[in-house]
Amino acid sequence: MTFFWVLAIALIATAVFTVTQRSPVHSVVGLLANFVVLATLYLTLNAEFIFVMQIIVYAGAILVLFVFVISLLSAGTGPFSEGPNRMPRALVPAALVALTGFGFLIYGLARGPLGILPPHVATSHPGEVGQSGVFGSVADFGVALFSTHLLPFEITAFILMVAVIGVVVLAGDAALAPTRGHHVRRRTQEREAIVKAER
Amino acid sequence: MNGAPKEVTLTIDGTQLTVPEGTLLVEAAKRIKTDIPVYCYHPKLGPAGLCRICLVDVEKTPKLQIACNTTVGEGMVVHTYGPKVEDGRRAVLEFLLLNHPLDCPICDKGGECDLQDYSIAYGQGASRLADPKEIKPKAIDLGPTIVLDDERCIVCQRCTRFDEIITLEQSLVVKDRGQRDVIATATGTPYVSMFSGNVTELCPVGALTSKTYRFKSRPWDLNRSLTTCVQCSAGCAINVDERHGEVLRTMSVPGDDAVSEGWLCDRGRYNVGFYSDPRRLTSPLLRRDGEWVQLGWEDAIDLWARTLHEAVDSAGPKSLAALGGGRLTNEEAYLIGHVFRALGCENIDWRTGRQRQASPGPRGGTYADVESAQAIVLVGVPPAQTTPIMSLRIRKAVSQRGARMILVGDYALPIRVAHERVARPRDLASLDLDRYERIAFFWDGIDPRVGSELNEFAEGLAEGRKIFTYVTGETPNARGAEGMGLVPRSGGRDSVGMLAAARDGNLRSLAIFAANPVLHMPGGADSVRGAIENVPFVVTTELFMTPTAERSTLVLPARGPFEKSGHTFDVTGAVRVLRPGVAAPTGTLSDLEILIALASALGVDVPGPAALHRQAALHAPWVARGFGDPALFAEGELKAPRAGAKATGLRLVIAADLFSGGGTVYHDDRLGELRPLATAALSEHTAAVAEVHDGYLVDIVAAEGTLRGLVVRVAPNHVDGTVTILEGLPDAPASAFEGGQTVALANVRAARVPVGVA
Amino acid sequence: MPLWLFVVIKSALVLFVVVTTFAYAMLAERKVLAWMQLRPGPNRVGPWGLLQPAADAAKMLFKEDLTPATADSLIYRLAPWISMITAMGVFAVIPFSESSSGLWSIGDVNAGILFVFSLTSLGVYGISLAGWSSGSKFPLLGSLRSTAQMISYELAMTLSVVGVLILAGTTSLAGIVHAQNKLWFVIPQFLGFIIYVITAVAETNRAPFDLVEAETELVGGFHTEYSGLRFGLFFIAEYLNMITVSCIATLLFFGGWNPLFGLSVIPGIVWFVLKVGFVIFIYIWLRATLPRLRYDRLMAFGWQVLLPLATLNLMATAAIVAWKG
Amino acid sequence: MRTFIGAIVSLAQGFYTTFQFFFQKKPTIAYPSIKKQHAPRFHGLHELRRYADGKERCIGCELCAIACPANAITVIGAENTPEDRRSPGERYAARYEIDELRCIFCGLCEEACPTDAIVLTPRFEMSDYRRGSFIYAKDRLLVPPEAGVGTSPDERPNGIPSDLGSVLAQKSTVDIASGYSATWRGELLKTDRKGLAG
Repeated sequence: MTFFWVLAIALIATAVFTVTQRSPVHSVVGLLANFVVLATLYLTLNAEFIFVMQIIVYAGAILVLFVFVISLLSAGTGPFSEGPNRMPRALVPAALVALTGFGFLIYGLARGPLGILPPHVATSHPGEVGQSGVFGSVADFGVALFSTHLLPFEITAFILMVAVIGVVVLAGDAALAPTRGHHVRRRTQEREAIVKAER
Repeated sequence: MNGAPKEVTLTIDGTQLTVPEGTLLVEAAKRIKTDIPVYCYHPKLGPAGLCRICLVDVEKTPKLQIACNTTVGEGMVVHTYGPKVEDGRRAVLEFLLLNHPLDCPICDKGGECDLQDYSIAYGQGASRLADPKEIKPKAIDLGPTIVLDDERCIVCQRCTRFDEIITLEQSLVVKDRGQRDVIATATGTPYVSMFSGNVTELCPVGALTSKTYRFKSRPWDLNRSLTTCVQCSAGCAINVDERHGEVLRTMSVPGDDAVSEGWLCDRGRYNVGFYSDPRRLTSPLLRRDGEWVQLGWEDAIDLWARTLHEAVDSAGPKSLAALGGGRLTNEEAYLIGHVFRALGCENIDWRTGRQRQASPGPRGGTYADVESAQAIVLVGVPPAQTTPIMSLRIRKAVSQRGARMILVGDYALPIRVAHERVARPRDLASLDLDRYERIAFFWDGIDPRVGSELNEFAEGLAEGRKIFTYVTGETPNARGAEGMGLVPRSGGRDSVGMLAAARDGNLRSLAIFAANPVLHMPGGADSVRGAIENVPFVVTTELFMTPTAERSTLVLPARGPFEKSGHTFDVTGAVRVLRPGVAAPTGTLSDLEILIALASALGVDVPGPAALHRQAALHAPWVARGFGDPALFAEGELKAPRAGAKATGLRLVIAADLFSGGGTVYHDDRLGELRPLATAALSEHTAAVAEVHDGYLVDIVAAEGTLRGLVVRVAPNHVDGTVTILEGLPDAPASAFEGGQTVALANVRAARVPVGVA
Repeated sequence: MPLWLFVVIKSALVLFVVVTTFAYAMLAERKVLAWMQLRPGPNRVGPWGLLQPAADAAKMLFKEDLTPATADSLIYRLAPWISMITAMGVFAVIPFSESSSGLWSIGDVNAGILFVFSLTSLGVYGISLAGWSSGSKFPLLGSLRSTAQMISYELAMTLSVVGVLILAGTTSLAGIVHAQNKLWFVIPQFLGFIIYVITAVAETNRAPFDLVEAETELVGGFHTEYSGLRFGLFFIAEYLNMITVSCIATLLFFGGWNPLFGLSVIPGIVWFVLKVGFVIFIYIWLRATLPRLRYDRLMAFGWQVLLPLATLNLMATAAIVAWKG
Repeated sequence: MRTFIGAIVSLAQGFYTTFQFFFQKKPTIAYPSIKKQHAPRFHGLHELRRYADGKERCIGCELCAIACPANAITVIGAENTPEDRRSPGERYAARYEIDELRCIFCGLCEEACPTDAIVLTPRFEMSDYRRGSFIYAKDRLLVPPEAGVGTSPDERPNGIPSDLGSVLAQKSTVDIASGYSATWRGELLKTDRKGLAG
């Protein structure tokens, strides 16, 4: 339990660090630490697969793109790091939103049953990891993903595919633009057309 | 001569061209971009026909002709190259090199030497001389600035002709004849001229070299940049040659025909050593309990701004004052007015010396107008000592066009030239000037009463004539300062009034920008010093710890003219551009940067750089025409001369000297002998009467006190019954004295001081 | 002995061994490279240059540590530690030999291979943040390259491993080794092995995929501005990563500690070390032989060749396993 | 397919080559313990020579500096005075500095020198711990007077000064601890750096 509190405090501290930094890269580092702490929290809940996925997908892939884009575009000297501090102005609405959310959370927790684990899944003990039927194991996760939750899984995949295509269309102007060879060809065609017309 | 000049058609190297009759072949060839080698010929000095390197082949003439002294003829066919021409040139070069030492590696000219270049182009590789070369004297000290190497001289006589035709000083001659001819002064005395440096540039070989540049560097080491010289108000274009952050030499700009015509005076040429002087200030200094404390720039500017705010809050804007700007660029001068007027301060003035006016009024003329004048009237200090390049134009007008020269006042001319002299401008009426159509008036801008008399007289003459007026004062950018509004308006005090207010304790803060009033303000050094010491907070921007800076509270290290960019107006009101030619020492800021920092600390908006430059150049036509705001030219009151002391009948004349001053000249070790001694100059007759001789030491006793230890100079051209002392010498401050009063010579000592600079 | 003390002792031991291995892997690399380039290599410090790592370490420790004026000092200091910690963390789950009682590994995680990948995927932060925070051009370019390269090759790497996982039916590293008792997966998964080796070289930024450092074009890339101990941390991290991927290759494709030719008298740990050494030798051999790739070729190769091949390998493996039941 | 196989084959060839070298005998000489005899005209550290009467040969003409492709030489000339006569002519080198870190030892300075003042000696071991100490000024370049008296440098074997020990000995006596500030070019570098930092 002590471990939980340490993690919980670290989690909140890194979250606060993330939103209070002026340099976007510092924010990203804060977020990274936040993800890692969160993943560790999953680990204490014996959800090893979620732990791994949290790190691979969020910390290892998505956040890397953040870093990439930030260093590529602004090299850290973007509008975020200059100008007046906008934190105080956002303080009241942000606090309102946070308090509301917190209220909902408390309400939900108070209403729902505390034993949230499905009855057929037992909590794992040391040495039992990796076996099916144990909470958080890869096997159970795979079964759940490809049987019970197949439709949402596929829909998510479809949505992501649409998003990818959308990104290519939006950002791919340069990629879809005519190449130099294209121009040459066009000029040749035009010249031929002119020659033809003059005849 | 009337009508268009006749045109002549000729062929040079197969190219047909048409040029005016009388054109020299070498000039005609330049039109088709053909360069004919020359040594003795110089476009400004004319042909001499001495060196014969310019041989060309003119068809139907039996022998090769010299291009520099052959005028074009109709149908002439000229070949500037070919075996015949090259044979001729090779022979000429063989003669020139006969006794010329082959010491190019140590010669200062090596790398930019015409003899070297043409030897490579036309010369023959080996010498056929069997006997030893003629040994001639080397490293002869020709004068305070020039060293002569006779072995290298090819006797092209450019230097002697420059001395004879351009400066009219006629001191350099060719001594002896034949193989033993050498360059020397006619009298055997040192070669002293305020234009002496030009002969080193004219010399096509390395015979004449500058003392300040000897063996310092090679031409290919130098980084050259083009800027404007602002040692005086002439506005000559100047090339700055820099190496390792040090200005090693300055060179004239051949294309600068509008102003300098390719000449430079010695002050502009040689007074550049101060840029790298170790005494340069490199950090803001604050005087605290009599000690100088180094200060960071931000702290210094903050302190200044805070003091200004406090002074305005407690004693109102009338307790502030700003002096200076006459040595700054237009941008800087404009910002001084802008920043201090934003505080409500009207006590702003540029007049920190004896000069009280810069604008010549509605009849301002150009450089070209001087040459066309039929009569030239010099009122007060002659331009030679204040704007030397202008005096070259005057000499040109007198010598080449026969203009009549009239001198008003007691000042001496530096050269022997036929002239008349009257005492005051109103006496000019007796001189029958109305028979001339074009008259140029030069005034030193010092005594406003003389100025108004001159104006009156000129107005009376103006009917049907071309009148050109010039104010050739000693302040470099006085016209820029006036044009940018650095004069008191609407109840503000002028510089004299400011000092009076300071003495009365009415000033809380005084800012002095690049000025040295302690040394230059009339009224006496002690009184100016006392006034400045009476102000609780004095800020000075300076390059060196000048007498004024020593008495300030805060001294800010500024940058010199070659270290910044900007615009200035020259003496004719035309815009000149300054560009940085050498890196400023770390820790200094230009006055512009200082003012911008001050403005931002004060919360005053300043125009951006583009607007500032527009502002600096916007007034140009306005100032050039001379139609200034009349309020700008309101004169401050000068004190009336007091009654003389015990008279032995000598009238005191305070003359400017090109090399006077306590700042850049005083801190330039390279200038050496060029810095003037404190002298008392007398005419031959006066000296005889007073029984003193050249080189004696005397004291001058005047009402304000005694000036001790002056060296007597007996010189021509001085008015009998006057004694002339030099203004602006830190060791013998003349600013304590009034010109025109009667003084006595005392304590004559027969201590002979070595003959130096006259 | 309480469990936690046991784990701490084992961790310390593993770290010591691993760091020593790093030191001598470095020496080995210099020696092997030198021999392949007809040079003797380091031979002045100690007999045959064996004390060279100690000399290097001493130099690294006492060298002046510079921080550029334009650097972001927080992240600049943080980045080498990210690299170092992620590189070391991997060894927490690597089993070095048969260990029914968990003796030969610090911890056996059921998602072991996934844990390895998750940590190596964090390693990119060390490099990209180092490059960004140095506040100069070449490091920034190096870090941008590294980010793009790591993301591109990580996909193919993961896919190349999935074939092994399908065959083994587990994500536990020990389980995978057990599955190779009869047949090493390098034979059924030869294509996967080739892809793994290539992508692993790229992931560890080693020649011929060392575009991140690329001395000739980027003067050292992401670590241009680093010196002293911080540079040393990057150096250690690079070699630890190399050892890691060699260990993984051994575990996944070469049967881990399974003996060769049935020589089970020799302990498993020896077999393991020998196999890892062999893979490391291949690494050095690659570096000695191949020139650096051009950046666009590298990216094209990753996306257009390796990724489709890895996908193909995965689908084929899955199909065969499904068909065979 | 053929190109694919070709690629594999050439790849294998490359690996075979490096593997072959792995076992071959290495031609390296163990340098500090075994020193190879260098060529008689080896281009090493510079030396400024003197005439037999002890006067400096260098006249400060800067031709070496302009000939130097690496821009490693800085010369600042000055004038001889009767009281302080350094070289036979009017001019001598007040400062003569070579940045041996920039120098590429091509010997063009030697070629350019009109008085044979600068020569390259066979010395090449000049490593040091400070950059500043690689800027060799006249105190280390100039042959000590006693080495120049009596023998004309031209009469030495191969035109190379035979006695280098004196230069070597001098190195330890010169105060190079101050590094940059000991030399003019070093001073410039220092101020430049200051400029960059400020």
